[in-house]
Amino acid sequence: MNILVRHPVVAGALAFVASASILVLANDVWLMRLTELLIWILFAASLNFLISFSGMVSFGHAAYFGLGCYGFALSAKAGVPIIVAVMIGPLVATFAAAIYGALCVRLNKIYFAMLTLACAEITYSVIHQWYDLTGGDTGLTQFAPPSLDLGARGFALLVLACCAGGLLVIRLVLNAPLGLVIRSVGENPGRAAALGFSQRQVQWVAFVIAGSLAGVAGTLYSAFQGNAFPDYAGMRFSLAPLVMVILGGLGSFFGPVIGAIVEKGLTGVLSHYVVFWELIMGVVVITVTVYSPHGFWGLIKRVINKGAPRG
Amino acid sequence: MLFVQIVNGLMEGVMLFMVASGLTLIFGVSRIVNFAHGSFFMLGAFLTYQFAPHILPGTMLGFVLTVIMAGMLTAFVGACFEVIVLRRIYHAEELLQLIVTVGMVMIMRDVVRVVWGMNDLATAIPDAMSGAVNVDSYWFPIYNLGVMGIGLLVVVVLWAVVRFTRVGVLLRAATDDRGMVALLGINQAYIFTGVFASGSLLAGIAGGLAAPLGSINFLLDTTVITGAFLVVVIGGLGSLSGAFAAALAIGVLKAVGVLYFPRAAMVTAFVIMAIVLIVRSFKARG
Amino acid sequence: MADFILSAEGISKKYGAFSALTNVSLKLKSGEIRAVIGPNGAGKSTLTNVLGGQILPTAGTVVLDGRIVTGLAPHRRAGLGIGRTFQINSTFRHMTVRENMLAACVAAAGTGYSLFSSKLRVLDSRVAELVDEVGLSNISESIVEAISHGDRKRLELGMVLATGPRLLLLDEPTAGMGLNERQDLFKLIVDVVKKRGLTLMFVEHDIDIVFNLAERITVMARGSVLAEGNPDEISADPHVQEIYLGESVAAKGATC
Amino acid sequence: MKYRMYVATVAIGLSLVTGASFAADPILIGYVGDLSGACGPYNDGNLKATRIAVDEINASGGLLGRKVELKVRDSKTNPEEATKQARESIVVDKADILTGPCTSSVLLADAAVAQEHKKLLWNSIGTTHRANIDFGNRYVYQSVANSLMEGRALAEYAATQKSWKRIATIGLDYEWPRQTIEMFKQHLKELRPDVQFVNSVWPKLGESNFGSYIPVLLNDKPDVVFGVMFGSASSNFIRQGKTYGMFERTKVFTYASTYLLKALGNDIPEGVYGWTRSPFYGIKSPAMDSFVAKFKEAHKDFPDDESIAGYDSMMQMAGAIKLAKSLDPAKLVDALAAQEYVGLRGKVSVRKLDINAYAPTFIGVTKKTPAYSFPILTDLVRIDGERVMPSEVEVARMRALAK
Repeated sequence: MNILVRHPVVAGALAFVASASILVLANDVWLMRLTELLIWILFAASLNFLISFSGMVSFGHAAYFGLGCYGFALSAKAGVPIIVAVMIGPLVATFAAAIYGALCVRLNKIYFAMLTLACAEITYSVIHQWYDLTGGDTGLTQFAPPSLDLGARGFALLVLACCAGGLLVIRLVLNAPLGLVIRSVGENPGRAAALGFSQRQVQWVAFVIAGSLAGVAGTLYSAFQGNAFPDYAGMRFSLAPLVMVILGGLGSFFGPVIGAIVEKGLTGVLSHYVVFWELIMGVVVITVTVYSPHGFWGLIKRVINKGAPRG
Repeated sequence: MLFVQIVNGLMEGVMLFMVASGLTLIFGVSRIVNFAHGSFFMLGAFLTYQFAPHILPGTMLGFVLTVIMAGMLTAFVGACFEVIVLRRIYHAEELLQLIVTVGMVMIMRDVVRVVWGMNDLATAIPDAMSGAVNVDSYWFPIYNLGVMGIGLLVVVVLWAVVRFTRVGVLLRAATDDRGMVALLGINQAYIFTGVFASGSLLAGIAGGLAAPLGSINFLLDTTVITGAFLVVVIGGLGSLSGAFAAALAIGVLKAVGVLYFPRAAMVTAFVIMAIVLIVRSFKARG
Repeated sequence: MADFILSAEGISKKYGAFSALTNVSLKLKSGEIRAVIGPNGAGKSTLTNVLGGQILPTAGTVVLDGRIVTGLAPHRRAGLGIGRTFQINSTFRHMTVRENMLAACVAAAGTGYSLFSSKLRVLDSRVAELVDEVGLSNISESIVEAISHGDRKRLELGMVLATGPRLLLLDEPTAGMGLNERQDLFKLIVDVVKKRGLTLMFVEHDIDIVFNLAERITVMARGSVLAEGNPDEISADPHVQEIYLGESVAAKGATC
Repeated sequence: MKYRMYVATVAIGLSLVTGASFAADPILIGYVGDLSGACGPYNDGNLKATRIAVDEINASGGLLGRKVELKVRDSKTNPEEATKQARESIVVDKADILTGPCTSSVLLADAAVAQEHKKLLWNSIGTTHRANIDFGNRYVYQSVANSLMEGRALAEYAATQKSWKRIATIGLDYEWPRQTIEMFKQHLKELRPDVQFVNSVWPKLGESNFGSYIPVLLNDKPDVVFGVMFGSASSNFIRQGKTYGMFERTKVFTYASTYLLKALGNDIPEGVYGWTRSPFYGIKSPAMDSFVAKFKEAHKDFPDDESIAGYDSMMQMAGAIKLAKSLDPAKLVDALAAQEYVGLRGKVSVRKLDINAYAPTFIGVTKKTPAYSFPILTDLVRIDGERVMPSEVEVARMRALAK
C-alpha cells in the first residue's frame, strides 16, 4: 500500500486501468453516475491545482467551467462540427482565464478571491441576460446528439480519458520546472520574487492552466448533460468544487479525486433518503474541516502509513 | 424624480449597511469571510416573526423589543458557532475557515426549513410605523424612514464605540494586526467571540428590521449575502466607514440605475466591485 | 563611478505621517563588506527592502551598476544580480531542502517556464554542490518545516548564492541563532563572498561580529544615517557611542 | 374426485388473489419535482394532489390492468439536478412517464432528457413554450397555459377595461416575465391601439427590495401597473407597494395564484386585479367540490392552483393511457388530442401540433369573502385557451426562428 502513496504515478496508472474496466463493465445507471463523477473530479482537480499548488483561492472557478459549457453548446448549436465544437469550449474558457487571470493575479489572498468572484458573477450575469445568444435562464438544449453519438459507454470512456489526461497534465506540470516555480510562488511569493521569478506571470500561467482544464470539464459536462444553463457559471458551481477540494484534503494531488467521490456520493445517497440532507452535509463539511484539515485523503494516508510502516 | 430615487437609494443603502457592518467587523478582526452572515440575517427575520405576536404586538416598543430579542438570540447562536467550531481553526488556513461557514449555511437553511417550513411567512409593520410621508406627489414610507433612522443610529453607535471606548481601541488594534491584541494582554479568544457575536447581533437586527418589509423564507440567506459581500469588498474589507460609504453608494446607484439602465441592475454592482479591486491592485505595491 | 556597484541617493519612505526613512544615502563599492547597524526601528530593514525592491521609496533613487532601478520589481532586480535574504526566514517550507535549492537554480538557469523535467535533471549536480557548500547535504531530502532554524538560514543563503548574485543583501542572516551557530554561519558567508568576489551588505545586531567582519559600517538611527566609516572610525565616533553603543546591550538581545 | 376438488380450490384461490391485485408490473410515474429550493412550496401542493389522483386511479382498478405508482425525486430547483434525477428516474426507477418540473430551466432540462429516452413528460406548473413550440419536442405535454397564451389572455382582459390607458410594467428579469409582458404588450396594442405603455422596470431575479422600483413605476401616473413575478417577489412587491401607497394611487394587475393569496392573507388589499391558472374557488362543479373536500381532509388546507393542475393533468393522462392502451409517447399524444376530457378545470382539449392544452386563464379582482380566511379573486373571467392559442402559422414561424 505504501508504494501507492509514495509513487502517485503507479497509483494513478492502477486507478486508470481500474476505472476503465469498471466503465466497461458498469450498467447504464452506474455509467451515468461515474461519468458525472469523473467530470467533477477533473473540475475539482483544476481548482485544487490553483489552491493547493499555486496558492490562489478562487471563488469564481465556475466562470471557466460555464464558459466551457457555453463555448461548446453555442458552437454546436451554430452547426460547427462536434469535433471542432468540443475544442472551442476549452478555448473560450482558456481565453477568458487569460483575460480575467491577468487582472486577478495582481491581487493577493482574499482580494484575489473576491475579484475572481466578481469576474464569475459578471460572466454569469452576461450569460443570464443575453437572451438572444444564450437563451438566458432557459439555457440551451438539444444542440448536440446525446453522449456525442458515442453511446453512453463510449462517452464515459472519453470522459475518463480526458479526466486522466487532465490529471496527467497537472502531474507533468508539477514535476516540470514550471511546477516547481508555481509551487515556489504559491508557497512564498516574496522569496520566489527575490530569486527572480515574477509572481504575477507565474500565477497567471497557473491560472490559465486551471481555467482551461475547468473549460474541458465544462465542455464535457455540457455534452454529458445535453444542456447549458447560466447556473453552470454561478456561485453554486464555484462553491461545489471548493467543498470537494477541502473534503479531499488541501495540498495533495489526489485530494480532489477523493473529495469529489465523497461529496457526490454523500449528497447522492443522502438526498435520496433524507429530506434534510443539506443539514447532514453541513455537519460533515464542518467536522472534516475541523478535525481533519487534510481531508479524507489525509485520513487515508494516515491509515495506510500506519498499516505499513515506512522503510 | 432623481431626488426621490436618491432618497430611496439611501434608504436601501442604510439597510445594506446594517447587513454588511457585521460582516466587515468580523472580517476586520478575525479575518473570517463569513458566508453564514446571510443565514444569521435570516434567523433574525424568522425570530422576529416568531416573537412579534407575543411582545406588545403592533406597538413601537413591542417591535423594538422584538427585534432586539431576535438580535440577541442570533448573537447567541453566532457565539456558540464561534466557540464550538470557528475557534478550533483560527490557526488554520483562511480557506478552511470559509468552508466551515459554508457548512454553517447548509445547516442553518435546513434548520430553518425544519422549524418554519418552506412557505413564505410575514410579520406586519407595527401600526405606529405604517403609512407614508407625502412630499409633492411622492410617498416615503414611514417604516423605511424609521429603519433608515435606526440604521444611522447604529452607525453612530458603532462609530462611537470604535472611536471612544476601550473595546474600540482593542478592535482597531486587532483590525490592524491580529498579534497586537495578544501584546495588549487581552485574551484573544474573548475578542474573537465578542466580535463574532456582535457581528451576528447586527445581522440579526438587520434581519428583524427587514422582516416586515417582505416575505420571510428559507432563501433569504442567499438573497442577502451577495449584496453584503459587494458592500464589504467595495468599502475595503474590514473598514466600517468604507462599508458605510459603499452601501450608500450602491443603494443610490441601484435606485438611480432603475431610471436610466432598467436592465443592468444585476451586473453593475459586480462591475463596480471588479473596478474597485483592479484600481486597488494598481495602488497596492509600496 | 564604476566602482560603486550600488548607490542609493536621498531615500525617504513615509507611511502616512510616520517617516521610516529620511534622506538616506548609501554607496557600496564593488567587493566591499558592509554592515548596517542601529537600534530597533532605525530603518535598517526598510532600507534593505528599498534596495531589494520589496518596498517602493517615497523619494530618492537607487542605482545599480549605473542603471536606475528605483521602481523595478524585486524579481527584475534579482535578475540584475541582487540576491537577498530576509529578516524573517524566507524559504519554501513545505518543500524539501533539495527542492528549495532546485527552485533557486531554476531561477538562475532561467528555465522557469519549461515543461520538461529534463531541464531539472541537468541541474542536479549544481544543486548537490550548493547544498554541500552550505553544509546541508545530510538533510537534503528533509522538508524545510522540519529542519532547524540555523539550517534554514543556511539554506536561504545557499538559495541566494544559486541565483549567482554580485551583490548580497542579508537582513539579519543569523537572527535567532545560538552564538556558535552564528559564528559558523558568518564564517561561511565571508568565505563564499571572498571566494566569489561578491559585494556584501548585511544588517546585524551582534556588535562583535560586525566589528570583526565588516570593512565598512553604516550606523542608522531613527530613519537616517548617523555615521559611516571603517570599524575603527565608527568605534571612535562620539555620536555613535552616545546614541547607539549606549543602547547596544538592549539591542543585542532583541531580534525583532 | 378429491383431486378435482383440490384443483378447483387452488384455481378459485388463485383467481381471488390475482383478481384483488394487479396483473403485471405497475405503471411507474417518475415525479421529478423541485421539492427543495425556490419552487418548493409550489411543487409541494402539486405533489400532494398528484398523490390523491394516483390513489383514486388505483382504487378504481389502475390503468391497463396495472397499478399506478409514483416515485418521487427532488430536482432542487436547479437544472443540473433535474437532468440527473430525470435520467435516474428513467434508468434506475424505470419510470414510464415523467412529471413534476416547475421552473423553465428545470422543465427544459427534463424535456431534453425525456426526448433522449423517448418518454413522455407532462408539465402542470411551468409555462415556458420553448420545448413544445420552439424546439418542437414531441415528448412534452404542456397542460397549463404557456406564457404566450397567458400574456394574450391578460391582454384580452385588459382590453375590456376601458379606463386602462396608461400601463406601466414590472417584471423580474427572466424568461416567464419577459415573454408574458412582451406578449401582453403586443396583443394589447392590436386590440387597443389607444393604450400607451409608460415606464417598465426589470428587477433582477431574486430581488427582495422593490423600494427603488415602485416610485419609478408610479412616476408616470399609470392607470394600471402590470406586474409579472411569483412567490416571495410577488408578496414583497405587494407588501412594499402598500407602504408606498401604490394601491391608492393606481390599479395593480398581477399574478395572484392561490398560494400567494393564502400566503399574503389580508396583507393583499381588495381591488387588486389578479390572474391565476386554476383557482379552486372559481370553478363550481361536483368534481371540484369533491376534490377540494378530499384535499382539505388530507392536508387541512385548500388546494393551490398547482394542486388543481397536478390532479387534473394526472387524470387527463390516465384517460389518455386508457384510450391509447399503451405508454408509447406518440400514441399517448394521439390519445391526449383525441380524448374528450372534462376535469376540474372543465373541458380541456389538447392540440396535437405542439401538444399544448387549450388551458384556461382566470382573471378577477381581490375581495374578502366570509367563506375564506384570505381574499379571493372575484368577478372571475375565464379566458379559454382556444381564444389565445398561437396559430399554426405562428408556431411554424417560431420553430423556424429557433433553428
